[in-house]
Parts: sequence; C-alpha cells; structure tokens
Amino acid sequence: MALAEATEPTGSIEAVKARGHWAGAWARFRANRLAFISLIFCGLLVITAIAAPWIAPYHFTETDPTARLAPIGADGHWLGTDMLGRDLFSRMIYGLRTALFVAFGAELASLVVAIVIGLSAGYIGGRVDQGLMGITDVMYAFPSYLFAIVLVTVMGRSLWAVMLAIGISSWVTQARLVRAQVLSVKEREYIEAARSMGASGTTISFRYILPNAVGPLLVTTSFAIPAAIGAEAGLALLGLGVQPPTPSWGSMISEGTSYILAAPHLLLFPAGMFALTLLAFTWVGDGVRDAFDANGESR
Amino acid sequence: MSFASYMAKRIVRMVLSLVAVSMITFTLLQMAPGNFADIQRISAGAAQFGGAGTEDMVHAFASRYGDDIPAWRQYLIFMKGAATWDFGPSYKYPTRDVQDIIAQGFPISATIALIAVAISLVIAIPIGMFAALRQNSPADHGTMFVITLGTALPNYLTGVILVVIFTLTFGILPSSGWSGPEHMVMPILALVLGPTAVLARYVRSSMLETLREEYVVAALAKGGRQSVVITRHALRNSLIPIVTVLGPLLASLMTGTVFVEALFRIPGLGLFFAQAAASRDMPLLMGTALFFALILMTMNLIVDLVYGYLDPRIRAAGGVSRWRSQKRLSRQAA
Amino acid sequence: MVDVSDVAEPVTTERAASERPVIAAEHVDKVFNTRAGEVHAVRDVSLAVHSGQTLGLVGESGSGKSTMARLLMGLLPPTSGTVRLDGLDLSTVRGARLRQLRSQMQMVFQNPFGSLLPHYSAAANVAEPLRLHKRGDKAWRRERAVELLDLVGVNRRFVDHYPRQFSGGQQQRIAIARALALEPRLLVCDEPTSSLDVSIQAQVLVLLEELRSRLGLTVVFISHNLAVVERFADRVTVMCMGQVVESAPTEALFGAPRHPYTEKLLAAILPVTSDPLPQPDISWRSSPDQPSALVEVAPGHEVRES
Amino acid sequence: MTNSLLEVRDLRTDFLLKSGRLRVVDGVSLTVEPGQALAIVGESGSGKSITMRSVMRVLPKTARIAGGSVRLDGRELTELPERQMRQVRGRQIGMVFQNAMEALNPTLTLERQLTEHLSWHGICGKAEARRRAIETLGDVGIPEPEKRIRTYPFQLSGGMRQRAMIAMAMVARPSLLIADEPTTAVDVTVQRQILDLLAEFKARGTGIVMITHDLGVARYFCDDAVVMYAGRIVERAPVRELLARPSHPYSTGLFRSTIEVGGRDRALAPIPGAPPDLAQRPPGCAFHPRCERAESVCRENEQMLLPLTVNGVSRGTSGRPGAVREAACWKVAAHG
Repeated sequence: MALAEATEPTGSIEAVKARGHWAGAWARFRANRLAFISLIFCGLLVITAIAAPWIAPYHFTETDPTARLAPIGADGHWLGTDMLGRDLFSRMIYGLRTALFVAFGAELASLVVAIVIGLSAGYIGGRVDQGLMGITDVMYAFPSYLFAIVLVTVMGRSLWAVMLAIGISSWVTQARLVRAQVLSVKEREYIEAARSMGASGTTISFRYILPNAVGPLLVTTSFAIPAAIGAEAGLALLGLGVQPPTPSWGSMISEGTSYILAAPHLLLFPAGMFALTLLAFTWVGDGVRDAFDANGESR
Repeated sequence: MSFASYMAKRIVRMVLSLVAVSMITFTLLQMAPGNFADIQRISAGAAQFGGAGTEDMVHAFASRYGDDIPAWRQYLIFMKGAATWDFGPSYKYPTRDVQDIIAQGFPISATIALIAVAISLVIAIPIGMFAALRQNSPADHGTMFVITLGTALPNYLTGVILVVIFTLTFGILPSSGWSGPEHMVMPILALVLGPTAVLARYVRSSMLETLREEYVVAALAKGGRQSVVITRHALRNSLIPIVTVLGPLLASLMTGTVFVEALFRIPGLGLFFAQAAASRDMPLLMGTALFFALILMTMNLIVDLVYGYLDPRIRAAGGVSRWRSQKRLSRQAA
Repeated sequence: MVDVSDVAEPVTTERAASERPVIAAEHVDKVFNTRAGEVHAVRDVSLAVHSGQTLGLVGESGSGKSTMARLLMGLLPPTSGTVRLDGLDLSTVRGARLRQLRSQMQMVFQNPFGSLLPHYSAAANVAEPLRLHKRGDKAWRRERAVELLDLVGVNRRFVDHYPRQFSGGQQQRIAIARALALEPRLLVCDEPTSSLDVSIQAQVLVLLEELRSRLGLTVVFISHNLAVVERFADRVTVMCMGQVVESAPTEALFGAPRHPYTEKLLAAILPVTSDPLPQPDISWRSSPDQPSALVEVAPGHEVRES
Repeated sequence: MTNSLLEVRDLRTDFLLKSGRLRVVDGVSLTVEPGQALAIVGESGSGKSITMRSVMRVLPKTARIAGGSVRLDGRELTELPERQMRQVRGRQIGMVFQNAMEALNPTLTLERQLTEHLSWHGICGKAEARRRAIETLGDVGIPEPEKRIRTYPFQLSGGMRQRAMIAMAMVARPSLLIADEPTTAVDVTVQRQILDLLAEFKARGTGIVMITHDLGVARYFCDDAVVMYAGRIVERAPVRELLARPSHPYSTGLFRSTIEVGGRDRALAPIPGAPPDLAQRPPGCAFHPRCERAESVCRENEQMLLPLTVNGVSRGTSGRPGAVREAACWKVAAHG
C-alpha cells in the first residue's frame, strides 16, 4: 500500500531505541555520578542497618566499666566509648538501624495511606475530596513537629510509636501531593481517551493515572526519607525519641554536646555520620528529581 | 466574591480549625498514659524531692477546675477561658498563667525566626537569580551543591557544627544561654541555612521558568537592556510564586526553633511546648498549640493576601481560573 | 434494549440507513457550573448522522463544538435532551453496559500526544481497547495492533517505541489505529489535524478519507477549518455560541450559504489560488438568550432566523 | 544606489549543542522594501523564526550567528555593539508574536508595556508616551483606548489582546515589523481583521516580514515569499506567482497539501514523510528523501538558489522591479 511507504519515519526515530518512561529515567539517574554513588552508599547503609547484630562488635547495652569515655583507638573500642563505657562504633550502627527503620517504616506507611486517600480524593472528588481537604486544613494549622511531639507523648517512646508519629504527621502532605498529581493527570487528554475507549474507574486510576503520577511521588518520597531521619533524631534530641538505652543519633548528639570538651569524639562521629547519611539520601533525591524532570512529564 | 465575604469565610475556617486543633490535642492528652501528677511523681522521686510536684498540680488544677471535674467539662472550661485569651495557670508553673508564659517565650522564638527569614530572603534572592542567569555553568552547579547541603542538614545539626567551630575550636561564642546578642548569633545562623537553601532553589527554578516566557523575549525585542528586562519583567513575576512558599517556610521555622532552642538552651516557646507535652501540662500544651496554630494560619492568610495584591490576575476576582483556562486553550490551539 | 451483537452488523440497505441514524442528538443542552457562574455551552442542538455518512461540525472556539463531541460520545451527560446511539438513549445505560457500548463509537482527539498513554508503547496503546473489551488473548491482541498500525502506515519496526518518540503525524496515526481497533461504527474526530504541520495534515486527511471509504465508517468531523470540512463531510452543521445557526448538505452550504455567520466564516477563509470572498455587509450578532427558530429553507437545509 | 529597508545576505545561525554545532539557518538571503511584505513560508523546524530572531539578535542562549550580513537601511547590524543594537530593537524593528497571551506580561498594565520602551529609547517623556500609546491603541481598533490602557492583558478578549500586542510593536513607529505567525492562535474570523490591520501599517510605508506556515495568509497579505526547508531557502518568488506555478518540489508539495474551499475535486497529494531532524540532515538536497523527482545528483550535491530561466531568459517576474524568481533544485534550475 502506498500509504505505508509514504510514512516511513525519518532519520531521528531510527537512531533511537524504543525506551520507556522508566528506562529513560533510570538512564539519566545512572548518568548522574553523584546521585549514583550516593545510591550505592545508601544501599550499604541499609545493609549495615539490617546486619547490625553481626557487624557491631558489641550489643548497644553492653557496658565496659573499665573503659568509660575511652578515646579513639582504645583497646577493643576503635571509636572509643561513652560515659557508661558503651562501644561508640556499635552504638552508631544501632543508631543507624533505628534511624532507617523509623524513616523507611514511617514513609512507607504514609505513602500507602497517601496513595489510597489522595487517589480517591483526586479521582472521585466531591465529598471524599472535601473531607480530605478539611483534614488537611486542620493538619496544616498544626505544625507537624509539634504534632509528632504530642503523638510520641501519647503513644510512648517505643520504636513503633516514633515511627507512627512521624508517619502520621507526614501523610497529609503526601496525600495532598498525590491528589494534586491525580488532578493534573486527570486533565490530560489520554484519560478522556481512555474513558471513550470504555475503561472503568479502577482501570483508569491504577493503570493510567497512578503510573504517571508515580514519578513526582517518587521524588518527594526520596526527599521525605532524609526528612524522616532528621525528624527521628530531632525527637530524640528533645528527649522525646526512642526510649534509651536504644541508641538514636539524636540522643547521641545530645549526650555528645554535654561531653563536648571532655570527649569531643562522642559528638563528632555521630554528628558526622548523621550528616553524611542525610546528604547521601538527599543527593539520591536530587538525582531522582532530575531524572524525572527531564522527561518533561512533570511539567 | 467580595473581599469582605472572602475574609469572613477565611476567618470562619480559621476558628473551626482552631477548635479542631484544641479537640485533637485535648483528646490525645487524655489518651496519653499517666497524668501530670504521675509524671511529676516519677521524676520527683528520682530527684528525691517528695511529693512537691503533686501538690503543685493539685493546687493549679483546683484553682481552675475544682475537684472531680470530668474531662469534657475541663475542656469546655478551658476553651471558655481560651476564647478570652485566658488559658489559666500552668500545672508545672502554677504561679504563672499560660498566656504570660507565651507572652514571655514567644518574642524570643519569633525574634530568632523572623531575623532568620529576613536574612534568608536577602541572601537567597540574589543567589537564586545568579544561579538561574548562569544556568548549567560551574557557578550554577557549585551554588546548587551548597544549596543541597543546606536542605539536607537539619538546623540542630548545623547548630552542632557551629558549636564545634565557634565554641570548641575558637571559643569565641557561648554555646548556651540567652542574655546578650552574642547568644543570638549561632541560633540564628543555624536557622538561616535551611530556609536560604529552600528559597534560593525556588527563586532559581521560578526565574528559569520566567526567563523562558515569551514576554521576556518580547521585552528584549523592544530594546530593553538585559538588566532592566530581568528586574522589571522577569524578577517581579518570578518572585510572586515565592510568596506562597514563604508561609509554610515561616511556619516550619517558628516551630523548628524548638530544636535550636533545646540545643542552645534558649527559653523560647518551642521548648515550653516540648516540656508541656512530656509533663502532661494540659493548659500549657493546649495554650501553646492553639497559639502556634493561630500564628500559622494568620501567616498563611497574610501570604495569600500579599499574593493577591502582587498578582493582578488574582486581584481581579475570579480572574485566575479564567486566565489559566485561556492559557491552556491557547496552548492547545498553537 | 438493543442487542449489541445485532448492532454490530453493518447496515447494508439504503432504506435501513435512512430509517434510523447511527448517532442522533435531540434538543441537547449542556450547562457547566463553573466558579464564574453557569456557562451554557450547548443550546438545543439536534443532529443526526446516518450510516456511512460524515457530518462536519464547524465553529470557532467557544462555539460548543468540542462539548458536542463529548456529548455524542457519552463522555458528558447532557443537561437536557437525549443522545441516541442506534436509537438507544445513552442516558439510560450506565456502568459496564455503557463502557461496552463505547466499543461502537471511538474518538480521535486534537492533540495526538496528549491522547496516547505515555507509558504504553505504540502497540500497547493500540491493543489497549481490545484488552479493555476482552477481545482475544494477549498474543492475538498484539498481532492485531501491529496489523492496525501497518494499516495506518506505522512501520512494524517501530511498534514498540513510545508515543513521545514519534512525530506528531505519526502519533495521530497511532491514535487513529487505536480508534479503529474495536471496529467501531462511529468515529468522532475532534480537530484531528489542527495541531499538525501543513504537509502532515494532508497525509492524515488522506488516510482518514481512505479508511472511511474502506471501512464504511460513520464520521462526525469537528473542525474550525471550513475547507477541510467541505472536502470531508456530506453534511455540515455550523455552530456559534452553542447554537446551530445553519445545517445543510455540504454543496448547498458552500454553494448558497443562508446565514450571515456562515457567510462570515466563508469570507474568513484565505484561499491559495483565488482572492477571498468579500466580507458580508450585515454583521450578525447572536443573542442566545432569545433564541430564534431554526427554519427549513430547502430540503435538509436549516437556517436560524436572524 | 539606494538601500533596501532590510537586506540579509548569506545569514548563518548555529545552535551550540553538546554534540557540536548545529546549523539551523544556512545561507539565508532576503530583501524587504518599505511598504512591502515578505512572507517566510515553512513548516515547524524550518528555521523561519530563528532567521528573523537572528536579524533582531534576540536568540536563545545557545544560538550564535555564524556569519553573513544584515543591513537595515544600509547599516550593518551583525557587528553593531549591543548598546546600539538595543536602539534598533523596538525603535526601528518591531516584533509581533504568535500568541499575545504569552508575549504580554500578565502582571503589568498595557500602559507600562506600551510606553516603557519609548522611555528606554529616550523617544519622549512620560506624558507624551502615554498620549502616543493611547493613539496607537486607537489605531489598532481598540475601543475606548484611554480606559483600556489601564487594564491588564488578561482583561481583554483574544482578538483585542492580539491588537494590543501589535500596538506595543508599533507605538515607536518602527520602519520594519517582524510578525511571527501573528494569526495562528486567533479565531478564523479574527484572522482577517488582524491582517487588514497590519495592512494599514504596510500602506503607511512599514516593511513587514510575515513568518507563516499558511499559504493563504501569505497570498492575502504579502507581496513576495521565500519558502524555507531545513534551514535553507528553497524558493523565492512573488507570492502569486509562487502559488500559480510553484517550481521547487517542496513548494509544489506544500501547495498540493493545502486544502481550500472549492478545491474538492483537486486531488490532495501530500508530501510523504516528515521534515528531517537537522542533526541528521540528509546529504545533498535535504528534501530528496521526500521528493519523487529525486535523482542521484540530488542525493549527492546541493543545488544553489538560482534564477529560473527559460532558454536563458529570466522568467516569471511579472515585470515588477526587484521581483525575483529563484529555486534551489537540480530538476528545476537546469531546464526551467
């Protein structure tokens, strides 16, 4: 048929391989050296946190009465010990475990809730939407840190409580974002096209809208992880975090400042590791954002 | 919608939100294990002070609510007082009314926060502009790197780093207390970094977007000097959206001072809030929560009003939706 | 109730075609409630398209022609009046049944990139309506999609590319293939070429022309471009501010337009081989709040009184 | 010898990409006389807009003029210092864009946007500028200009906005107006009004360059036309002659792709394929992959833009002085 020949695609497309949305984003992420190295580093941190009992030379409660406030390079404690004679290196690893457990748990929980609620509010609209916006209004009036503080007081200072408190105070923002994304994707012509093909509401929500809203959501989630790590440490700093003796970088930093002259390493190492972790996760977030921005999909 | 009815609506919503905040806080506090007396007894016991805390609490509680008043009535009595700016005496500091504690603590928190935001704005706008105008240059990449540092580090961690530098290494600034200007330097510095980074990033991306607008090309095509076009056409329009992030930013800063206050031992309001939650000091907690919520919502209202003032499309009632749909339509036509 | 399998049978005789239109709108009104108040987008529009015929719907922006397309497709419910597909009132069917009916009518949109699923490949986009209506298995659907893409002139080698990797003209071809996948009887084209370059516009129109005659499609063709409509439609309906101002067989409308607004539209065309028509002397101002009657001035030629 | 209003010779503009320099305007020459309108016809990506932005030197950051000359009233613009070039923009050359919604600043009043460049160029004081702005708004057919000058662009209807943008370009009374698809975004019935309005300025002696993809607009409004394809001019002719007898196969294809009322019997013969990606420009004549008349010479070498001749005699310029017919095609120039 003459038509088929008539529309032989020109140059440009021959050179380009079929590449989907995700493959393109991943290729751009890989090309970003800082982000890629940070991702590897974050992966190592996660493995360390999971394998903490095998990696850490001591348990975090184990005290060494013979070596209190031992300096760096002390016998058997290469990063020294704290005022109770607990191994700093071990406590830092367990602190990492606490931070990542709380952060990932909180963000995962808030993400699931946010997706379900944001998606229904955005897609169904009407009352569901008004309900969400009502809750959002109130939550926006309640500074998130303060809400987390109150929640921790209510639920006690267990690991789960801290995780929940941080998750609950962050889901609203996420849900609002999902809703905004859904509303903007919903306006696209392809959703109308899908309706005209006879697609049902659930198909449209989960097969068409959600995958196209995931990019921006992934971006905020990757920034929310370091924020949650920061929140966990912040609560601990105020004495409202995970109940001691479970280590948290926040409480370690807080204790460190008390011994700042006598044993500066008690402050320097946890604070340094904390900063490095936050930066690595943020750089991953940066990379994710740039990878998705270049698609022009988020515009 | 007229301005008056808009304001009326906003104020009704604010009042409803305040009621909701108070109910949530009160309910949560009732659900919390242990009351003020228990907490005091535990900590007092540890400190070998006998039952002093309990007496204080009984004293404060009785002076306000009498004995054996059920929780819901306590709430109503509290709210009745709150409506007239009378939160009653704190449990922990029974000789002081909560509104007096707020009046004493808030100016400290507000001073730090406002100075920090002002400094951030002054630094962030030129930095963001500079990065946008030199997009993809090494200068831009360098700026963005520093900005990432700023967004990644929480203010208390910056505070710790400052303490390490200025107190530990050089010994030129005090690490805690609140009595003179030298005590303000490090808390403010610690608070400045984050907002500066956030604002600079927004200014940069907003500026980049505006520079791509055709009206900027049109102004250049009229023979405008680049600097004039940037300040008159691009800067103004790219700063309008910045106003919207200022609200949440101020909010997070006002409450975010709590960590800096804890770190530097500053008697600000944030610290009182944290203590109140830990010790189940109902009037203090409720009072500070309501006060923070009020500040936050007022801030957002002001931001919205300023935004409307700056953008004539919003100033003309209902203008914004029409403009957007027209713009979308014209894009489709193109 | 009309049995769907029955409806799918092609109507062969002339008589059957004249009896019942494939799609018909009867006194349709559409009012949108917006923040700025009520917008009366479509006012008392009636039209009918018989099997194998093409109706051109012409108007400027804001004339309500795109709203009309969505009303015909059952994507929007009319505020009053009825839309019938093969005699079946669309407002009486809901949910799964309505979705099933949609396989009978498909739409081609103005912006091809916007109307394709960005995260699906070309073949997956074309196969999607088949999947939604549970036709065949996965392998068959893909094969069918490739066949359809071949039909509209998209090379087999590129069926696994994603929409944004194609040019605008190619994207519109993919969208057309998708619209044809379910073998619909009715194709609604909403400005299918106006976002394309001149040389590509002609390609797509030639393709649509050929497909229409080969597949015996019934078409509603919406455009602001009278020349395109003249070429493509058997009958033309001119809309202005939500109302029909003139409706006639194509030759009658272009040969002897009766309504001043139609004349104005015709005079607005800038031809390439001749000078444009003189602008009409009488300028017509519509007053939609006091609608005048639509009068039949010749067989099948209706004009709104001015 | 008298100078033309605008004389562009062998203009070349590159985009600086990571992969190297990409030539998007390649050896373009054109001339505009006062009171005449030149159409630059081409599809998207043909380089027509970049050509005129090169003339004004308002290019995207990554674009550079690589060579050639641009003379306005005999004065070379490409080497003018930026300070003097600014005096040319807006004062001697005005520019009208496709979409007034985008080209007018949404947060400034019309007064501000119509008068600011009068003071930038030191043409007149504030009161006089305001008077001139009101006058020009009246000229472009905006009712109650004294009132409208205080409004913001979004408060005007689409047609009025387009007029206001034309007023902005014309308020300094430039001698040359560049109109970049000025009617593409407006409704069909408004299109002709806008063109008639521009024709008034033309009648008063303004030279106009009309960038368009619409042959109908070119015929209605312009005197001469150049057809651009892949950054080069492939044909140059008086508009009516171009449309009566297009000679380059691309012009012919464009003409045959255009649908017009009454042309129902004319077979639509679209050009196959799509315009090339400039980064992978075909060797030889860039149009050859889409050209049914292409031969081996077309695939290997590029033909220059040459006058069309019949037996050595220039043809088809209908006697108007300065009118030229040229085409860049082996199959055309060789035997006319």
